[in-house]
Amino acid sequence: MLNNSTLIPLMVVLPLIMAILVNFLHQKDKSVKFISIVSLIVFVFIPVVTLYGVHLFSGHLRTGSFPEVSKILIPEVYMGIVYSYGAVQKILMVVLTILTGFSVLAVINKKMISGVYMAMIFISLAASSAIILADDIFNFFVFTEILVVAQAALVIAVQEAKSFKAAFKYMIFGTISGASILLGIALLLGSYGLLNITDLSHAIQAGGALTPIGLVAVALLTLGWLYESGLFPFHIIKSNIYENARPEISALLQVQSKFVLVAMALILFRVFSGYALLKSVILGFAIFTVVIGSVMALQQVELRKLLSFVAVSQAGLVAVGFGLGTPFGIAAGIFHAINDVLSMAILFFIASFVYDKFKTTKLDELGEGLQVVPLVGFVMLLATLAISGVPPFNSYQSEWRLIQASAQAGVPELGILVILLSVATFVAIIKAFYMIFMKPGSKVEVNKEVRGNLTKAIIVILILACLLIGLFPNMVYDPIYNFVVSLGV
Amino acid sequence: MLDRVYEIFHEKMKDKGQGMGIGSALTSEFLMLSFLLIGTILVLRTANSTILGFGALIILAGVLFTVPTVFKVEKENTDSINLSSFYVALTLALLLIIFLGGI
Amino acid sequence: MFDYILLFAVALSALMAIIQENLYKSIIILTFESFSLAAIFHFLLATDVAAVQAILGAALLPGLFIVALYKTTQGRDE
Amino acid sequence: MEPFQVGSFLTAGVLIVTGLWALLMMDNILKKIIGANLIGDGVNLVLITIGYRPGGFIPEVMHHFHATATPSSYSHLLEFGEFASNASYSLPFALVLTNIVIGASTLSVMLALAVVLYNKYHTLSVHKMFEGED
Repeated sequence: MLNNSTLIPLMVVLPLIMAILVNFLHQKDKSVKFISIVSLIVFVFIPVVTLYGVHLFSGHLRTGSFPEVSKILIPEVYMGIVYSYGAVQKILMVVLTILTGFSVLAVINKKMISGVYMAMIFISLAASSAIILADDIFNFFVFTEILVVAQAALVIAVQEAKSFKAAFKYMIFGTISGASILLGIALLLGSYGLLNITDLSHAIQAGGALTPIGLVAVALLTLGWLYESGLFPFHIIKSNIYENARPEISALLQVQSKFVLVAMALILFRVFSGYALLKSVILGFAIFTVVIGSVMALQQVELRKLLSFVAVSQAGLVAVGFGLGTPFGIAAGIFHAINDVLSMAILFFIASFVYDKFKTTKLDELGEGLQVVPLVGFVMLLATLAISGVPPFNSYQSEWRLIQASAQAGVPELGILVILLSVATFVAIIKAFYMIFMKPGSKVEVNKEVRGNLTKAIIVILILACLLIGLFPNMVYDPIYNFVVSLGV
Repeated sequence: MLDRVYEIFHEKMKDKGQGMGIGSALTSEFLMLSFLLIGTILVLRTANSTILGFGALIILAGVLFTVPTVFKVEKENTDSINLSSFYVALTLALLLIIFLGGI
Repeated sequence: MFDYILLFAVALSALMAIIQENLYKSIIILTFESFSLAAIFHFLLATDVAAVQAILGAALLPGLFIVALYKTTQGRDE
Repeated sequence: MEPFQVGSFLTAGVLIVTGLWALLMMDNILKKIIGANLIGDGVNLVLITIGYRPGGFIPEVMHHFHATATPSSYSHLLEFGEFASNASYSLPFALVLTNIVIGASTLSVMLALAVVLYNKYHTLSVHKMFEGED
């Protein structure tokens, strides 16, 4: 029974089953804690074990078309929903499950175990893994909607006025973006009669230039993508979500948002691959988000808000990779998504530790943290170097490739902007580092019994992972590059 | 004007007050200006249609007159829902015009 | 002919539901609108979707909205 | 395209535009949620109207198709062709059913949020809530 093909949907089905199970055991914290730890190990184990492959939910291979019934342009059609598991999906799933494991451990360690809270985390994990794996555009849409509700629920769980407002804004614009994605899908279904992404891309390439209906579908799907990844008009909403959730949960949310950005951008590029205007529009919105995000990050006086704007602007940098359109650019973008997710997770875990240790994240009140927690200070310094692309660490490898890809794609100015952005990110976070750890005269009393050994362990592991990828980038980059080239985007 | 930039920023950022804030605000101002200049050069160099070219020039000229643009950017990016709705509606219209108009 | 009347009914009641000041009235118009939408689905040969939409439009929608309205201002804005 | 299909596309357009306008511009939270609901209805109407086949019949797979329909061989489904070319397209039905359920769940979460926000701010007007920032 457990051949490779059934393992692929298990990555989505198992978290859902665990979510339902944990949801029922709401009161019994001990069993919730045990079940979530066990299921975490299984979640991390499955993507590592599964081989590349395709899972057909309808059980049939590609079937012959029915000429008299359907006027579909391509000879063969997939019946039913298809999940495909390639190199990029494998790396994204492994990183996603590991970081989910870390944030669940952090939540358990904080004695905040409530069954419903854990259920929401598992549902958002199931939704984001389904989005990464789905090769069917409607299945992708359903799980984006589930992800919006699950993320909003995680922010609502903080029970503060600001978090309710953030969740409400997030859901209001989630409705708009969900409706526009579904409208785009409806128009594609109407004009091509297909929902499978591989068949859809063949049909559109075989069908020649995009009809005006196809153009409207592209515009609507791009708007949905802007929302899912937190680019220009939705960057404030996404940074509010990161800011108002608990810091270890926003470490998880930013992972999901960046991987949904990558998954949906891959879908857009495969379906509308021969369309140059899409690339320049994505490039425009991405660059604008990068600059607005880092300009806003430099203005903040509160640590969590500063980190959320840095996360949004780094997501824009990933979208810049996609905006370049060349396989080298897309591979560099995906590689940067993985690097950036790891280093941002460190900073968010450090923010959660600072929030517990000093009970505030306002930078003016913090200070003299280095005497209290030297290890966390040192790791934050390393993380600042990691995220702003300083050589030994991983973001350097991906930002250097992004600059080279933009030069090859004929837009060297973007390279200059990427360098300027990494300088601005460095200034923003090093300012936060100075004000937390080095600034004399801290107006905050230290919470003695908070030791945070688990958080310290997590951030050390993550910074070592960043260093490892930084020193040996090709073990992660080459499979991504080969996958992107094989997509023929 | 250049030698008094620090005083302008210091006077503008009275509420935040600390020296670090002004340093980072200057960095963000520098980033914003370089983005505008480089973006305009990029658009002028690659845009094949003249509309985009003139549009970029007009935007650049308009923004350069309000030099400390960073505080305006921060005012534009507040948490209020009405501002975000305006920008979302603007983006929806912009996307449809660009894709259907084929600029 | 009846189906074209339904089309106008849905479009008109959507506008009315938005313009209406009193929230209770707008919810009632909204219920009417989603119920007649279910009738349109029936004319578009989508009977199972019409059934689900009718149930949701008639039962869930007004129920949730009325409860939300009751819990907030009972129609008056303090 | 049959006039009725064009009419329902136009109605769907009116629904979506009204919903979008209400969602973006109205100041009352519940009106925004009503707008969100209308947008969902409009998109469902578009989906169903795409699959409509004038003069066709309801795509209810009759018994004799079921008895012989085995996934392995597809030859016997050829008389199915006569059925498939007359019944209206049934794939959007599944999409609309899922979308109705998603709309209902999003609606209920947003209404709960509206009630909670009302308890905190004692007003339904979004302007008072969001403009009174810290």
